[in-house]
Order: sequence, then structure tokens, then C-alpha cells
Amino acid sequence: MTIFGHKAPLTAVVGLAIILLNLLVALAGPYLAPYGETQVVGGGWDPASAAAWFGTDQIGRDMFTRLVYGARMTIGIAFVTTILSFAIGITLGLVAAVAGRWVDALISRAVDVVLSIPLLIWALMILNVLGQSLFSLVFTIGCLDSTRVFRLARALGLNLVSLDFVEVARMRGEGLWWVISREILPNAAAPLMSEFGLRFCFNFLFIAALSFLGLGVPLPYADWGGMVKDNVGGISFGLPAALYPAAAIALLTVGINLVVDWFLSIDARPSGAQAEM
Amino acid sequence: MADDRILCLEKLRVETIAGRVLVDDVDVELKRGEILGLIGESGAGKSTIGLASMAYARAGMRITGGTITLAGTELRASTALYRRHTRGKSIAYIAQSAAASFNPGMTLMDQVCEAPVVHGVMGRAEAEVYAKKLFRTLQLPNPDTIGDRYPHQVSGGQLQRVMAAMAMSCRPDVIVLDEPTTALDVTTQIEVLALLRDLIAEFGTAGLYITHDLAVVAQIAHRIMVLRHGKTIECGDTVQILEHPRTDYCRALVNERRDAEHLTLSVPDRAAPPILRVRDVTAGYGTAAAARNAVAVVKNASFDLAKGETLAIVGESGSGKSTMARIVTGLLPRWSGDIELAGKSLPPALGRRPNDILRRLQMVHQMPDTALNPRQTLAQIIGRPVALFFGRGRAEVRARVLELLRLVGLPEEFADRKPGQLSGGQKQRVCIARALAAEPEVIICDEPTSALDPLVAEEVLKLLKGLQDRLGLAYVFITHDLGTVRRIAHRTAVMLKGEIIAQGPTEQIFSPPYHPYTEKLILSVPEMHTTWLDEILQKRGGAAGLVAGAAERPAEVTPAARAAAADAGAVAETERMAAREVLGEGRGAAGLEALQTEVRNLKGMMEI
Amino acid sequence: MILSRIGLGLLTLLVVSIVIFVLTQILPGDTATSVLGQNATPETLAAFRHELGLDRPAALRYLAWLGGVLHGDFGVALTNKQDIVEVLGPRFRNTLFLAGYAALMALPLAVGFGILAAIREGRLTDRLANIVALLAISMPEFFVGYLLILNLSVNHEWFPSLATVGTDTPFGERVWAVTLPAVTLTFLVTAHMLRMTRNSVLSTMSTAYVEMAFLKGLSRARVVTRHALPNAASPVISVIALNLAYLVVGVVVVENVFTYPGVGQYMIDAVSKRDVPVIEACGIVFAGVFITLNTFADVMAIVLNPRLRHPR
Amino acid sequence: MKTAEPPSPGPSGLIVDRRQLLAGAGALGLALGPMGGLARAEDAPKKGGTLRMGMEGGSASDSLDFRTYTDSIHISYGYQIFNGMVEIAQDGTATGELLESWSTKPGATEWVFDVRKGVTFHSGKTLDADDIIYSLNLHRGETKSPAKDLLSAIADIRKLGPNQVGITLSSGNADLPYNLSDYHVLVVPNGFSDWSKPDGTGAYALETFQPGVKVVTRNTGRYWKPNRAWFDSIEIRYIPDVAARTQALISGQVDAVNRLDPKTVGFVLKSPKVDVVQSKGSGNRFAFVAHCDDPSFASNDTRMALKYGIDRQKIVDTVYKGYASIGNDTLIAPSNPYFVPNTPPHSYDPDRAASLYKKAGSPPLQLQVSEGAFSGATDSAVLFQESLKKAGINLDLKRVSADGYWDNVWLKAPFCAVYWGGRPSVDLQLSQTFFSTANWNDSHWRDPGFDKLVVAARIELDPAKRKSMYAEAQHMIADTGGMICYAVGDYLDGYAKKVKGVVPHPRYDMADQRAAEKAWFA
Repeated sequence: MTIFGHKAPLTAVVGLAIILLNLLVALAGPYLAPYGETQVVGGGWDPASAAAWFGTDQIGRDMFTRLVYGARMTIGIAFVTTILSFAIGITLGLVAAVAGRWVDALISRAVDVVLSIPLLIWALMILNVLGQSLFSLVFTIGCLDSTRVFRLARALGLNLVSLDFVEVARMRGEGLWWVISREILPNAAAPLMSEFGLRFCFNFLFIAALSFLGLGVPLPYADWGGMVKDNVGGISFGLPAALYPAAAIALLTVGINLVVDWFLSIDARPSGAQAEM
Repeated sequence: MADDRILCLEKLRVETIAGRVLVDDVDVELKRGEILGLIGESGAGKSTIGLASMAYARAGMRITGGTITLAGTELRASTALYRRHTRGKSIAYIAQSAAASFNPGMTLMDQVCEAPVVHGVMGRAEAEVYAKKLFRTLQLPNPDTIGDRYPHQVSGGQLQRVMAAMAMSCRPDVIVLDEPTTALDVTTQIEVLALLRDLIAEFGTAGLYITHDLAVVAQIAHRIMVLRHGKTIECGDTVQILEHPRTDYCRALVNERRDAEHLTLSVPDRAAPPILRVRDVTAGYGTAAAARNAVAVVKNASFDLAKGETLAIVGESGSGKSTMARIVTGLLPRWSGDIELAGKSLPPALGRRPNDILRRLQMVHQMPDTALNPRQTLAQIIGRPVALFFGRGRAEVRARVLELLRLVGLPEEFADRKPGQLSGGQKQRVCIARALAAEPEVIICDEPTSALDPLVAEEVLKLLKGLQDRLGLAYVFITHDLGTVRRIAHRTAVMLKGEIIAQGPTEQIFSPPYHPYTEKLILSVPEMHTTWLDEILQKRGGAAGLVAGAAERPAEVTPAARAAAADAGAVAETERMAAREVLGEGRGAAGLEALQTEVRNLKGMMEI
Repeated sequence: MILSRIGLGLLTLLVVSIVIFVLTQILPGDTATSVLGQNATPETLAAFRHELGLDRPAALRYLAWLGGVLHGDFGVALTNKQDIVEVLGPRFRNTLFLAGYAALMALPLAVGFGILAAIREGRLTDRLANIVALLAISMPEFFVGYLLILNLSVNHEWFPSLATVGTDTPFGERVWAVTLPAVTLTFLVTAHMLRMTRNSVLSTMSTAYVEMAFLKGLSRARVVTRHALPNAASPVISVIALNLAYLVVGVVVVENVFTYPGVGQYMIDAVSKRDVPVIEACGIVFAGVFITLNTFADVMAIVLNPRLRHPR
Repeated sequence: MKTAEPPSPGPSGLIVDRRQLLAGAGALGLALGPMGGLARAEDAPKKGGTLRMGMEGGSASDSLDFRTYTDSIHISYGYQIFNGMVEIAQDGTATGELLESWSTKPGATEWVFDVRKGVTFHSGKTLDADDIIYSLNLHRGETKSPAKDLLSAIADIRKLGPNQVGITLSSGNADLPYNLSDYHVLVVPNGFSDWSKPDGTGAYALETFQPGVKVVTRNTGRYWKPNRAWFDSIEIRYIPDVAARTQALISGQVDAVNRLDPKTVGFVLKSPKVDVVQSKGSGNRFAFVAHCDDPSFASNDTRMALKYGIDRQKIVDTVYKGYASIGNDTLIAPSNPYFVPNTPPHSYDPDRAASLYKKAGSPPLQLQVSEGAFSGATDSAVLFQESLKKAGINLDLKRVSADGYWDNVWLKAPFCAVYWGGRPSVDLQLSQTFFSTANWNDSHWRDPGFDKLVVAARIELDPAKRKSMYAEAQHMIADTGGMICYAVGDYLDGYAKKVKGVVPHPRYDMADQRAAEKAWFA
């Protein structure tokens, strides 16, 4: 069955539940966690027990506690970076779409330059220049990620610009900013929102990848990506430690995307494949 | 005697998945060889019935009740496979927009032969021969080779005929014609209409002819069924409906075209210098610099517009009349020539024009759906120009908005609604209100009524007229509907292939001696009696001339396409043009659909 | 038009090289310090810098390098004097091989299931494909890698966990060795292409001509394959291009996990050793691939558009 | 003239040391230690096979020029292709390699070295004094060689005969042979310059050199050392990722790996196909080092607070899973006979740390750390932070990029993580790091008394006296220095069971990086 009108299907409900759960954990972290974020409660990689439900991590901190705090850090960072990347990406994208050929060409080429080098290597270089801190991390990922957002925003912009009401606004002599913020942005909201969900997830995967190069969130805080990295060594010997944070990431990603898909399908016409025959 | 009833719908009921009733217990009966016209405004449910007669419901709709009996077999009860095999074989469909209904990636021949081959009616070779025969019957130019072309390579009129051939390719018992001529120009409409009629007669096929234009259906249908809001209003044979309609609604429909009340026009003051002067303007898509690979769409056009005057620009699609509007408003910078507003020359490009000029020159678009930002309330939409041009305080703006709403005949409480909650006519009134908010001197109306149902259009027309009388506005009124022109235009300019071929006071243009093209236009306007088509065809001395005429129609795509080939950057431009085109074809949501599609596509794109 | 594209591409390359150079100059430390590392002393540094010619002004060094490249000479690595082209060549072939292998697995999967999902929109197949795809992309790549190693290389020794291949490795062995990394990459990219295929097929499924096809009584399969798919192709292709680019450009981590001698690891090493000529060379190669694929996609889009393929 | 007594580790001390190791080893149930090693040494070596080594400690930018060597892989292929001048024997003493024997006069400034006869390079050239002199000079004068410092004391090198070289030192040094055992100090023929075609006297000649991928060498068949070089060829594969390396060993894709992860070594041992060789307490020295002239650490109380505030045992147990020994804040390894075990005060004592810290005025503390410093650095730092918390001391951790760590952080940051490799002699170990004038004095700790003491010990030929001098020196460092060397890691090598003849070596892992010439297949 398709979702028609705003009636949420089971998948979307599940997705929402997952997201809410994560938000709850992120907000109420300290109250849920049995131990301190960095408190060492046992040896490295102790198996699960009554004391440590998911066992302990590589240096004996309670895995469950780390997960709870990790939610806060991970979601927090991912959220801020995504906001940043959207702020930049949308602005550039819509400007490129509205301001006309030259500006468009200029920005697009610039974005090509960024995209044509591995993100990791950009991150490596930029973080080395800026030095490592939460700020520089957020800033770097935000900027790099905005190139992806740019492409979507620009494409949406190009489509909307050709619509009559935008034309009317331009004929009225409205400034670039008005056209973008009042005429185009509101109508591009839905796809952008859904994109937000995706980029959000990719951002904390990216952070995970960074931690592979020894870059990442400041010590001794927990972030899921970093936790996977720190504990992944045990995987080869069947130690489950790394599975928990990985599962957390996967769960949240799926959750968000379920909602996103629903969100998109709300104002999408059902396709011909749905016809009765 | 059941046997001569080929198609029979009983108590047909169609609802949206959300549960809104689209077709409400409608009975339709169609005898062999008979043509039934389904008439009604948009949303009357006529297309839905047409599709339902093939046991097909569009996405988001469901056939919830009634029976569909085709040649003695009840389709809803039979298997999906059986239904599939009836489609295209024993009941065929001709859609409104040929341009959109042909797969742009396949040759016409492939698409025409598909059905017969798939249904095993005949082999490919045989099918081709037959198709060519049909092409010939339908008087398509060079019928032997046209099959090798792609849809975008042939004109709308021809496509519509190819679609007819496609429908006939299996010699179906019933054929459903869904507004087959609406998307066409008046002149082309006649040819297609005539051909369809002959075709159906020749094959003895029964037809379900769906349209909103009583005059058109009058020429072809034996019986007419009038629908409204998914219910049958009245059903009888054509003459009866035309001569003695029983219900008021039908009466209104019939009279709307026949003896519309005469509008007495206000007198423009020609003493004062013209408010708008256009001199030898030439322009096209692509910049003047790139002019070599872009063809001029408007060539050396000149006209004057006096204060309080209405100048109608008439012509067929592709004649460049809409482009004319874009040039005047500066959306499309002119290559050469000059445009003066109240004696002051206008810079070609929009960006260069001072606010005051922008204010004095307003525009009303053809598609109210796309001309209004769906995310803003009417108050915002109409209030913005007031705030922008006259910088009034919030309260004043609000007051002015309400005043304007009253002025265009909309209730004040609409101020806080969004376009989505309005009907087409109401939306168009909002567009007009927005234009008025700038207190302009000239309003350019680009087919302001053509997207509206007849009765609604009439209202809007009267509104515009009334406003002109009161506010002394000058209109440039772009349309293809000569009936309208006759009634509201002081002067008329006729455009053909981007040039103004005739210009002068309306009555003069519309009285002999005509320019031959003008005459062709005039004769093409359907009239509300069953014999009109035959008379015309006689006057025209055979259809051949018509076909030739159709063949030479210019097309608006070419320049953009060429531009694209010339420079990748212009692909975007092409898309915009394509979007416009679709809008032009009168498929309202097209622009937004295209956007929707784009979104779906791009969504994936980002997932790295 | 193609020409202007190539021109643009070359321009982009130039800019890329400049950007990279500037960045490497801003980076703290240089080849001398990073090579000598903990053993660095002022004198040894000075000596080494002189030997490497790092004592010349940056602009000169860049121009010298650019000059070399224009004559097709990418120079030698600062750190070990190896001819960059000789080293990069095999590694680049490896990268392409891995990318190709992964693509060979990912493309049919993605397109096939994408179409299937589109045909059965909203049904179980569709949802399943979607969820599985999401799960696949939601796992860090190195995590997927280790899981595969654990199951396919440790628990059952079907595939090697080491993908170290040399120029001399015979084809069959090479395929066998590169399977695991290729599968890992398949995990990464399939989801994206699948969703894309599905979406764009769906959007063509809602066009008038597809409806017409149904009304001609064609079977679902035929409608999808003959009518929907061909017109859905160009956006899909552009995404495929994007993913192929990613397979080449974005696999540093996977190379690391499977110790696969690709360009990514080479570039990382070069960055950490500040070996500018090498960084530049890798950058150029990456950018080249990226630009080529994108241009290819654009060209395809135009070729696939009958309006442009068959002008009136 | 009389031959100098082997100055450093006397046999007695060594045995004692070994016993300790054995005990430790037994407790850990590992196949290692001299017993294990000797036992294996007994089954007769035989020729043949290709030794596939999966190693960390190199990159795509590696070079064959031994003056650029910094890491394990370099050392390994270095010793395959070339020979050193002096070799460190199993018992830690300096024994002749290409320099067969030597003698010096009291004061240890005048040295005479005999060049080994009958050794030929791969090129066929026969080794003589000129080659030695040329090779030594590669590290002298205007050079990028890291060994420059080691040989800086050399005032003059003379050719005394075709096979004899005389060396004069500006200041006496009884440990000169140990300096010459440095892995940078290898031998090439006189006038050699084309590093892409290395010409050495080593057991194996270079076949393939793909830095970052693999290095292959083939047995020349005419190696001068008896009972060495059993393999037909050696293949080093670069496997930087420890998990991948471990897997490769367990699944038999390589025969030997270095730097196993202490965290998982326990599991590796479970594998029936694999032996783990542990060189107890002779591995890298792990330390956090503070600048004594930085306001935060100017007061010795702060430094002592940190030394008492770190729970060394806990770190050794959790981060290194016991595969490390507690460090004594100097850089002397427990396996070294001169090692002075900590006097109790340096064990974890939060209260004392707290009071000292208050006494010092509770200055702000920030530790810069990166996995790039050494593996386990960040985890150790986190545990350090935890243990300080118990003492009410707040330590701010700053994770910095692994890339360029040695350029941008080490020697620059006031408080950061650092590791120190073993040095062949106590003198080098102390002087390179703690001399007031040392380039690498990364604690900025300067004590003229200490300098004098070390210089004196350098020319002291009586082991007993020497030992007490070094003991004093170590106490100076431990009680006032800025270096918190909390642990000395064990070298953890993994070998396929069929690999024989690999014994823990006091200097480097993988049998002093000479596994290629020492080991054989059963």
C-alpha cells in the first residue's frame, strides 16, 4: 500500500520511534547511564554482565554508558555539521541557480575541484592546518559536506526558477535574497529536509572514517564511529564490543531514512505502477 | 436487444484512495458505431469514466462499484490477463496530449505497431504496412517514412493523428477519445476533428468522445452526456441538447458561446501619446551574441498601445505571441529594436529596469497554478507589491489587500488562505489582484482565460473588462481565442511565425478583406451547430490544404534544442523551455510534476 | 561542445593542482622533518632540505613541477627518488581493477533490484530492498570489511584477508584476492544506485506515455523495460558515474583494511611525508577520473535525449 | 695493547636478567625466552623456503638509503641487504660484524678496528678499509643522517692498512662499538651512490622494491656468516593495520609478523598454528613528557604529582594486557643490567599526588596525545586522566593528528606523549635524551651535575663503578625530571610454528630485525 495524504505507514512510525528514542537517550544521557562517561569499571573487553550490560570497551569502560553518552556526542556533532553544510550548500546552490550562468559556472567548477579529491584527504589536510578541535572538526566536515548539498539545492533551484511565480517576483524587481528565501526555499523544503536526514547519517559515518586516520572527536568523549574503530580490533576474534556502536549507527540511519522516505512520498504523486488494472 | 450494445457501464463508482468520490453511480451505454460525447468542466469526472471503461483507474483512484461490460464480458469480474488483452485490442485510447503520450525514446512506427504485435493481431511487417495505410488515410505527410521519426520531430497535430492511427492499429470495437483536440490550435483542430470523424465512421467503431467544448463535440457525437461533479446532469441526442437543453447548467453551457452578452468597450484616449510603444523588436532564445545558432522567435514586431486600450495579439502556438510578452516584460532581453513606456525607453534586460517601470508594467500568466507561490497566503502574495512599491505599514497593506480582494470579487476571508485551497478561476483573480496591487498602467495578459473552464473564463473576462473601465488600464491581451478577442479588444495584431502579419482595429481585422491567414483563423472557430464542420470543410475545398498548412507550422523547441547542442550550459535553459512548453500544453501541474521527478532523481544523487 | 568540456576539465585539473600545492605549503612540516621525524636535528634538516631543493621558493618549485608535467614528466618522489609514474602506474591499475570488480558486482545488483523495487513499489520486495540497502550504507566501511574477514577469511578460509597483489600476480589469483574488498565496496555503493534506479524508474512510471503503454495492453514487464527504463536512464547513469568515481577516489579506508596497494594509501603516505610531487600526481589522477566520469555522464545524458540525438 | 673488556652487560647480570624474564614468560605461558629459543635452536636448521613477513613500520615513501631509515621495515631490509659494522649479540654485548675486532687505550679516545677479511659485496668487490671509511663518512659532516650525533665525537678516521682503520675521538667513549652498532651505520662499497641498486655484503640481494607494498630479497648463496641465512628468499609485505596483520598470520598468509596488538595477543595464542615471541621489557619506552621550563611544570612538585598520580600498573594491565613492564621514568629498560627498579614512592599514590599538586599551586595541565605517538597512547592518556581524577587533579586531554606528530607536537608541546626506542648502550640512552645540550632533550630538563656524571661514566671501564654512576643518574632523572616513562612495552612478534630459530633479543623485535638471516623453516 502507498502512503496517501499524511497517514503514516508502519515503517514511518517505527522510524519515528527510533529517532525519538535516540533523542531521548541523547538528552537524558547522564541520568540513564549507570557509570561516568570515562569511568573505568573493569578490564578491557570484559564480557557482558549484570554490572555492565554490554560488557566493557577496550580499556574497561562500560559499553552501555559509552553508548548512551555517545548518542549525545554523535548526534550532537552530526546535527551541527549537517546544519552547517546545509547553510552553506543551500545558499551557494540557490544562488548558483538564480544568479545566472556565470556565477553558476564559477561555483559549480569550484565544487568540482573539491569533489575530485578524496574527502578523507581533504579532511586530513584541513584538520592538520586548523589543528584538531571539536570546532575545526565540525567546520571541516560541514564545508566538505556542503558540496553534496550544493548539487541538490542547485538542481532544485534550476527547476523552481522556471516557474511563473518566481518570474513574477523577478519582474517585480525583488532582490536575489528575497527570491531565494521567500519564493524558492519554501518550495524546495521537502526534498531538502529529506536530504538532511541522509546527510545527517553520512556525517557520523564520515566521522567514523576520520577516526580511522586518528582524527576524530576529542578525547575522552564517546562517539559511535570512534567507538567502532576503537573496538573493531576485537571483531576478528569474535568479540562483540564493536557491534554495539555499529548497530546503534545502523539503527539510527535506518530509522531516519524510513521517516525521510515517508516524508518524500507524502507530496510525491503515486507512480503509474500503482494504477489499478 | 443487448447484442448491439458494445460498451455498457452500470452504476460506475470511482473514488480516490482517500475516499473522495470522483464518479458517482454513472450509467453509460454505447451502441456499435455510435459516438457518445461526454461533456463537463474539469473535475467533472469525464476522463475518469473514459479510463474506467477500460477497467483502468489511475494511481490513487479505485473503481469501487458498478459493472463494466465490453462486448458482453464484464471486465471487473474477469482476470487481469483478459482485461490486459482487451486493452488496445478491442478498446483503444486516444489521450489529450499527444506530445506527452508518446514515448520520446521510440520511433513512431515502433509505438504504433506495438499493440498489434503484442496482441498477436498481426506480425510486425503486416502491422507496418497497415500502419502506413492508416497514416495515408489520416493524411499524414510522407506516410511511408514518417514512422521512422521520433515524437519530437513531428508537429502536435500530426502526433495527434499518429495517435489515432495507433489506436486504430488493432481495429478496436470501441475507442475512447479524451480531449483529442484540446491541446491543438484551432486550425489544426478542424483537420484532426474531421479525420477522426471519418476514421471512426469508416471503421464503424463506437466512440466515447470526452471534451469540455460543446461546440466541438456537437460536430461528431450522436448523443451527448453532460456531467458535473461526477454525476450525470443530462443525457440526450446531440440536437436535443443543443436546441432544447433541459437543465439550467446545460443552457448556460450552450449559451456561453452562442450569444454571449455584448461588451461595450470604454474609449481609450488616443490623443495622449501611446503608453507603450514597440518598434522593430527582434529577439529569441540564447543571447544576441549567440544569435547565429539561435533562431529569432519574434522578428521586427512593432505596435502601439494607448492608455486604456486593449491590444489583442492572436496567433497559433509557436507564432511567438507568448515570447512577445516575455520581451516586453524584459524576461527575454530583446536583441534589437526599442520599447518605450510612457515615452521612456526601456532597457532590454529586466535587471536594468528601475522599480517604477517594473511597477507600471505588470503581467498575468496563463497558468494560475504555477503563477502563485503555493507556500504563501493571498495576503502575502497580494500584499508584497504594495509593501515593495509603496512601502506602506503593515495595517495599510492589509487594508489594501482586502480592498483588492473585493475589487477582483473575492471574499475578504480568503486573505489568509493559500492558493492550494482555491479553484482555478479564483486563482486567476488573485493573479489579477496581485497585478493591480502595483497600480500599473499596462497589464500583459498571456492567455489569462485559456486554462479555465468556459463559464469561469467568461467571469474573468468580464472582470478584466470592468477593471479597465474603472481604472483606465491598458491591456496587451495574448490569446488564440478569437471569440474573446472580438469582444474585448480595441485593436488586434495577428502573428504568424514570429511576425505581425496584420494589425488594426479589431472590427477591421475581422471583416473582409481578410488576410488569408486571419481568415483561416476565423473560420476555424467552432460554432455551436452540428453542421458547422461540414460547411467549413466545403469552404476550405478539401482537407489537403489544411494538412499542408499543418505541416509547415514552426516549432518553438528548435532554437532551445540547438542552443543546448551548442553549449552545455544552456541545457538548463532547454529544460526551462521544455517546462514552459508542457505548461503551454495546458497540463497544469506539469511544472511541479517535473520538479517532483527531479527531486526523486536527485534525492538518490546525494547519497555518497 | 565536447571540446569545451575537455577544456573545462583541464582547467579544473590545473586549479586542483594549485589548491593541493597551496595546501601542502600551509601544512606544518615538510618532507625533511617528516622523513627524519623523531631523528631530526637542525643540521640534518638543513642538509636534507638542500638535497631536496626545498630551500627554493615555493612558487618556483610549483612552476618547475608544472613545467615537468606539461612535458609529461611527473618527476620523482622527494622521499625515495622513485619515478612517480612507475610507482603510480601499477597502483592506479590496481585501483581501477578493484573499482571495476566492485562495479561489476554492484551495477547488476543495484539496477536489477532497483527496477524490481520500482515495479513492486510499496510491496514487500520494495521495502526489503530499501531496508537492506539502508543497512548496508549505514555501517562504517572498515566495519563491513572486518566482518567479511571474520566470516569468509578466518572462520572459513574461503578468501584471503590480504589483498596485496603485485604486477606479477596472475589474473585468477588477483580476482580471488580482491574479492573481499570488492564486496565491501559493493556494500557501500549498491544502496545508493539502487535507490536512484528505483526513484527514476518510478518517476517515468508516472508519465503519460507509460500510462498509454498500459492502455495499449502491454505487460508490466514490457512497459518497464521498453518504455520506462530507457527514459529513466540518464539520471541513473549520472549517479552510476558518481559512484564509479567514488569507487576510484574514495576507497582509502578499504585499501587500508585489506592492505590493497591502491592510489589512496599512496596519497595518504605522501601527505604524511609531505611528498608534494606524489601528492600532486595522485591528486591529478583522482581529479582526472572524477572529471572524465562526470563528463561521460553528461555526454550520455545528451546522447540519450532523443530531442538532441535526432534534431528536427 | 689490551682488548677492552666488553663494557656493558656483564654475563652475570645478564643471566639474572634472563631468569626474571623467564619467570615472567612462564607466568604468561608463552613460547619464548632462551629456553624456548634454545630448545628450538637445537633442532637442526635447514635451508630453503621463502619467509613471508607481514610488517608494520614503513610506508610508500620508504627509501633504500640507510640514512633515511626510521622504522622496523627499513631496519629489516637494511640488515638483509647490508651488514652493520658491529652486531649486538644475544646477550646484549657488542660483537664484531664487518669490523671483526677492536681495541682502545685508557681514556677510550684512540680506537683501532680490524676490518673482516674475505667478505665480498653482491657486486663481487671485496670489503676493505676504504669501504668502511666511506660508509662512516656518509654520517659525518654535511649530512641528513640521523646517526650524525652518534658519531659526532669522531675527530678523525685513518686507514691504518688495507684491513685496519683507526679512529680518534674528541672525547673518550668506551661505548663507541655500541654507537657503531646503530642500524643507520651500515656498509656500502667505497664511492657507492646509486641507492636504487643497493650493493651490500648482506645475506640477501634486493630483487623487488615496492615501498608500501612489498620488498623481496633473494639469498646470494655466499654469505660470510656461518649458520645464518637459511631462506631462499625473503618477502616483506607492508601490513600497517594490526588487525589485518594478525589475521594474515593466523590464516597462514604470512609466516611472521611484528607488533602484535597486546589487546588481542591472548587470542592469537589460542591459534594452534602460531607462536608468539615476547621480548620482555626491551621494547619501546612509553612516556608522557613535560617541559620542565613550562610554567605549568616548572615546579618539581607538579612533576612528582604527575608521577605519583599515574596508575602504571593499571595501564600495563588494561592497555597492554600485561605485555609491558612498569617504567622508572628514565629510559632504561628493565631488561638492562643497569636498570634501577623504582623505589616505592613512584608507585600510584593519589593522596600524595594531590598534596604535591596543591603545593605546586594547582597549575592547569593539558596533555597532547595522538595514536601517532605510539599505539596505546590515547588509551593510556585516558587512564592517566582517570587516575589523576581520583587525586582531584584535572588533566585536559587534547587529541592531535597522528600525521606530522613528530614535527608539530613533539619537542614543541609543553606536555605530550612520546616513545623512545631502545639504544644500544645506557650512555646513548641517557645522553641523547637528558643531556642539557641534547637535541632531543624533550623534557627541557637540564642538570650540569648529571651531564658531568654521564661523561665520567662514559670513560669508566670498571663495571661496578659504572653501575653505581648510572644508578645515581637514573635517580636524578626519576626524582626531578620531566619525563613520566610509565611503561616499557614488550616486543610481540608472531611466527608460524614452522619458523624456528627466533629468540627474543635485548635490542629490537624480530630477533633484532635479523630474523631473515637467523631463522629457518622446520
